[in-house]
Amino acid sequence: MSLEIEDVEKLYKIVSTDTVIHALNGIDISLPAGKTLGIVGESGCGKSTLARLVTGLEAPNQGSITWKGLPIHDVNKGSFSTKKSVVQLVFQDPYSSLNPRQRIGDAISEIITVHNLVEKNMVETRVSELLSLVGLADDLKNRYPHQLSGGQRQRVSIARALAAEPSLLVLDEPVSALDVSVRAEVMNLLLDLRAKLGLTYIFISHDLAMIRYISDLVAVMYLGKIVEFGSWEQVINDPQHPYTQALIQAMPDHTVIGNPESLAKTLEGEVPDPVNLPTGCAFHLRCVKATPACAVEPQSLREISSNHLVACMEA
Amino acid sequence: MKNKEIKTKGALHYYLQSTSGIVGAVLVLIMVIVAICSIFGITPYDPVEQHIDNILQGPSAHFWFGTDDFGRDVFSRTLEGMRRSLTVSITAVSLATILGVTFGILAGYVGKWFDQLVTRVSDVFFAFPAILLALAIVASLGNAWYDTALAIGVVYTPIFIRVARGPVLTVKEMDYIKISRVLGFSSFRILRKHIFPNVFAPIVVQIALSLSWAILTESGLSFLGLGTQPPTPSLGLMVSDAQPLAAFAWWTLVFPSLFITIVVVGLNLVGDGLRDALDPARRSS
Amino acid sequence: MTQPLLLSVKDLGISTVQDPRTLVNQVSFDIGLGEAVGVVGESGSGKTLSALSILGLLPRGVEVVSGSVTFKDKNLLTLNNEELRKIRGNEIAMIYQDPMTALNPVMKLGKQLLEVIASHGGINESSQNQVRALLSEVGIPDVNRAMESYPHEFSGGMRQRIMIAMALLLSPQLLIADEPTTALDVTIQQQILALVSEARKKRNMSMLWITHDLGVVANLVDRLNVMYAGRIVESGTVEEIFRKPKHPYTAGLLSSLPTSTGTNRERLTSISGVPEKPWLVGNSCGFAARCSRAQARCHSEVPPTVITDNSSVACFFPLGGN
Amino acid sequence: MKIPGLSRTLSVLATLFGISIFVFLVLRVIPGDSITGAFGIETGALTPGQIAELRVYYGIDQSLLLQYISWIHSFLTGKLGFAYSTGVSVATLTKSSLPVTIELAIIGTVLGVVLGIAIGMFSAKKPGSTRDFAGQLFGLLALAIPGFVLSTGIVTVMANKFHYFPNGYEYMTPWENPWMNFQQMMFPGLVLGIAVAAPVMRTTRSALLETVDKDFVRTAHGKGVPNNKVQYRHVLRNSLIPIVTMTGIQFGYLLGGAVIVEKIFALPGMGRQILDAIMKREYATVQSSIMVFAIMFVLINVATDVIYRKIDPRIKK
Repeated sequence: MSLEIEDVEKLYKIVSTDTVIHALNGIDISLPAGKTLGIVGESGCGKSTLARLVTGLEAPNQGSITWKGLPIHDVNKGSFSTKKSVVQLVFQDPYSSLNPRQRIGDAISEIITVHNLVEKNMVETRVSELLSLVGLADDLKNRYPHQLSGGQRQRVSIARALAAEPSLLVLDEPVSALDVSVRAEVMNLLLDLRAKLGLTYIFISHDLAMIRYISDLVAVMYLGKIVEFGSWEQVINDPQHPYTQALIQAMPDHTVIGNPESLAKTLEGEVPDPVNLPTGCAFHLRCVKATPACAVEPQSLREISSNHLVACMEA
Repeated sequence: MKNKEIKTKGALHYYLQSTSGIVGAVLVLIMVIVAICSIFGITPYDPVEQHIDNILQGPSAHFWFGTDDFGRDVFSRTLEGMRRSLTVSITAVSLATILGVTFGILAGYVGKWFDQLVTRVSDVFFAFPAILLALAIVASLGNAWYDTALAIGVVYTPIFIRVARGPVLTVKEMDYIKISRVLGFSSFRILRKHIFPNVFAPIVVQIALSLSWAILTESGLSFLGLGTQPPTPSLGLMVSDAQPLAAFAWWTLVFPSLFITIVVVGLNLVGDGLRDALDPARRSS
Repeated sequence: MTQPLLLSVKDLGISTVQDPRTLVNQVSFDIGLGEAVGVVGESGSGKTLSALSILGLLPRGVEVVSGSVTFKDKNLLTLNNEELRKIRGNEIAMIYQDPMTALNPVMKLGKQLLEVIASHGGINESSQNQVRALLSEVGIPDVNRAMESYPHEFSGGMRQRIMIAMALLLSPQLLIADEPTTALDVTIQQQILALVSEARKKRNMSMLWITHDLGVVANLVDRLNVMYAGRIVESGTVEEIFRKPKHPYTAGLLSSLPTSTGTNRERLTSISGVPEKPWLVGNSCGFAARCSRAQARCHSEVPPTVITDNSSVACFFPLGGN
Repeated sequence: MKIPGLSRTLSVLATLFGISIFVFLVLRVIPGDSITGAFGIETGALTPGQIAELRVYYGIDQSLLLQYISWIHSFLTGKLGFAYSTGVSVATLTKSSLPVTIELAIIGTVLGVVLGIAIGMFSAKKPGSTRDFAGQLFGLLALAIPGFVLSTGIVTVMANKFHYFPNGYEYMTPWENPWMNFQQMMFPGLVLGIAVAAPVMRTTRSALLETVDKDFVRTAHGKGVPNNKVQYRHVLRNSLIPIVTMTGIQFGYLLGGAVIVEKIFALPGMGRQILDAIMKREYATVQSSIMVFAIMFVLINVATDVIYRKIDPRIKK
């Protein structure tokens, strides 16, 4: 009863320049049902690609993804009749994730009626139930998305995903576009829903503060690979990979104040072009601990303590 | 049902706020009424009736727009001509809209080889000056009104393919379409409920503009003698016939020209008004 | 405030031109010589508009309706275009939020940089070197190649460095930064923050830093203004604001941030509701509807700004008493 | 590995191939052939034997494929096919008529672009003002008054009121009589120029208004660049891309407009050649002339593309 991602690779061919982007290079993850996996990394690390693969929007070039023993690609095709094993998705941008010409109520009821998830005469009740579940007033049903605030829209997106009665929810940067004061509320909502409905989450973010707050397991990604994997305490309180360490240092921290020295740069350079991946360890060009060997030998995850995996020879 | 009501009401509300939109709508409406009058024969005279005693009379109470060199009533002929222009244009644009939008949306949504094929073929069409292509088609088809309509319709289809395909490509990448796929909706449902309503606006605008171009093309063809044949009146033909007369009978040239210009101006203003009214970005401000 | 004043904004009011809607209301703050001041607020709080109005760069349809902006004994709001132009990019420079769109896509970078010098006194033989020196100061690797390149050939982080070089070219006395790191990755953000901090120290430059992220300014600025619904609700030193916030909004904002130690899976303290639109506030405290301390008068009166020493707060019932 | 411009050339050739098939089919498959064209209603009086002979004479007894191949062959060997009624090769016809149309098109485009950009800039300077209204009114009328109306009006006024009508004389090439040629080209060029100016003006106006609100324009103001330099270096420069696109598209319509203008002003150009051929049902001439038009249009598209790359460094690859 878990999500199994095995040796997944994803390539994108760019026709106009005749090049290939290596978006994901051999991802292995095992996530027990009911747990939350946090995936953190900077833009271009492949975290959103992974979200698309896990929800079956795209197929991997290699490897397999299964949820509760079923290949993910079949999960969403035939599963609505059996009402189980459904994977759903919530995106970052609350503005583009709702059809601007569809009322909120219709957006939610559409899933229920198309897949006959409840009796016909119960649809309205179910929509109200879902709205109250995400903390929205019932009269929002008749509004259009542009009449809602960003936080409200994100709640609607969550309600819509829940309408499909999923057991696995992929959250791709769900609070990044929201105002600070609204963010906390949505995060609290996600915590409550997980407890109430027994959901499994994949929570994708560039913000380690949010990741550490909600995750049981954390995967750190860099250029299409997982460079560190473990429980949240292991990864965030005891990071072993130099990249994870740099990410944590770079986190804006409001508890440390008036200390300009804390701004001293920790990581040189920028993420290399995924079209021409560096040889050896992809991170060696920016790594403070890099040795000549790092430029030659590719690194793969190895267990440095119980269930704490790091892809670095120096760790 | 309720859904639709609110939407049209909203768009109409915004449309009525634009001066040019209102002016355009009034102009077009006048021309449409004029055309309808002609359909029911509510013209002062029979458009082809020759008043031998009244050749080349200036505008008067009897002949509002004067008479031509056969003594035919220019006003009645102009109304009849406007009706022909509108009939041909509306038929042509309907044909182009149905064909173009269907292929455009499918090409954009299905993508891959189908998109390649459709864009290639419409590129080929695009490589022709519209009137030239229509000319060639009319030359080989014949010059009944439906031949002209067919020719113009074929020529304008690629425009609608482009207008529909572009927004589909944009909308297709929106998160709510991806979510619809994850939610297990059928392609047909996604196209009908989520893509079509969001590419509707540019198509409506294009219909107004294409109608105006179609009227210009139709009158251009009949001016060249390749559309409506005499003695049946058409606006282009009337201008053509007026060439040798215009120097001493200005009314034979001015009135049909004025009608073409008014309806084309009107349709363009309607197009501008619709563009503003249907653009959610301009509304929210 | 120990430093002499460089910029003083008094009672600034900004509103839309058509069916006037108040966007910024009675905003006042000072920036001392060499001082770094932060403005924190959520979207729609008016922080960016306040900053843009200083140099007269407000977007179409929005205008200043009241107040003054005094920069070294000149009121910038009353200067004519030419007088203001001479100050822009020269004495006061600005960097923007989105580095991907802030540079002209069809103009070589060298030319865009030299344009600053050309607009203020003209180019001579040393201008090229001046540009090269700044590009290498902000960490652009191959300076000569960069001068001949177009913006699209660079990443977001690199473009923001180039924007910073452009801003620093004529050693301005004041740098206005409008969320320049929001669009960047955290490790790149860190690099940019370090770079600006370093450059500022070197030049003893004053700075106005706009942000929605309290974490970013905690170690960057000396003083902080907190904006809410078009007004400054609290201002003070970074130390005061972070340790002893007086306004309930500031306090709520701080406690809603997840901390870097301790909790996981615990509920965050949150502020319920959504920010009020500045033009709908009327005669009330804009935060009243979301405030747990609000009483009747908060809904019917605008709380005056109470100034004590170095700090101010606009609240009838501030935390820690008056 | 890659030959520069190869894929581009191939796609141009593919488009031309498609066009040739299309033109061929439109004129052949659809009823009405050269025989009915030449003999009109008298076709009915011909005996089956005569018809068969005529079919051989016109080359329409062969299969469509063979007809197509023989047309393309004669097109490519430089003769472009023959006009049946006179026996003159289409190439000979085209040699004298193509320069007329090209000259007309160049005058029209240059006039249209200059006029369109000028009025567009004039309008965009103060959106919503009286001058903007005047500019937009010009755009609208130029769009709405058909070329044949404008031409007829000009001819009427010039010939009858001022007794000035250079086009009444025999057509002169610029080499034979440049002054006469100029006078003959002036009005038709103006009519086409106004038709091109309208959409160019509208595009210029909206492109300028859109660019003014871009971030990099604010950056330029923030640098202290003088306003007129911001307008030219930053705003206009970035607005050129849609303007070039619109001009390229307009060129096609301009070639179409040439048909009408050449007829009214009695210019012996391609448009009139096609029109005459259509009237006489000279399919080979119509086909080949339209092919020549299509090739011109495709070449203009290639030119537009090249200019694009010059203006916008982002599409280098």
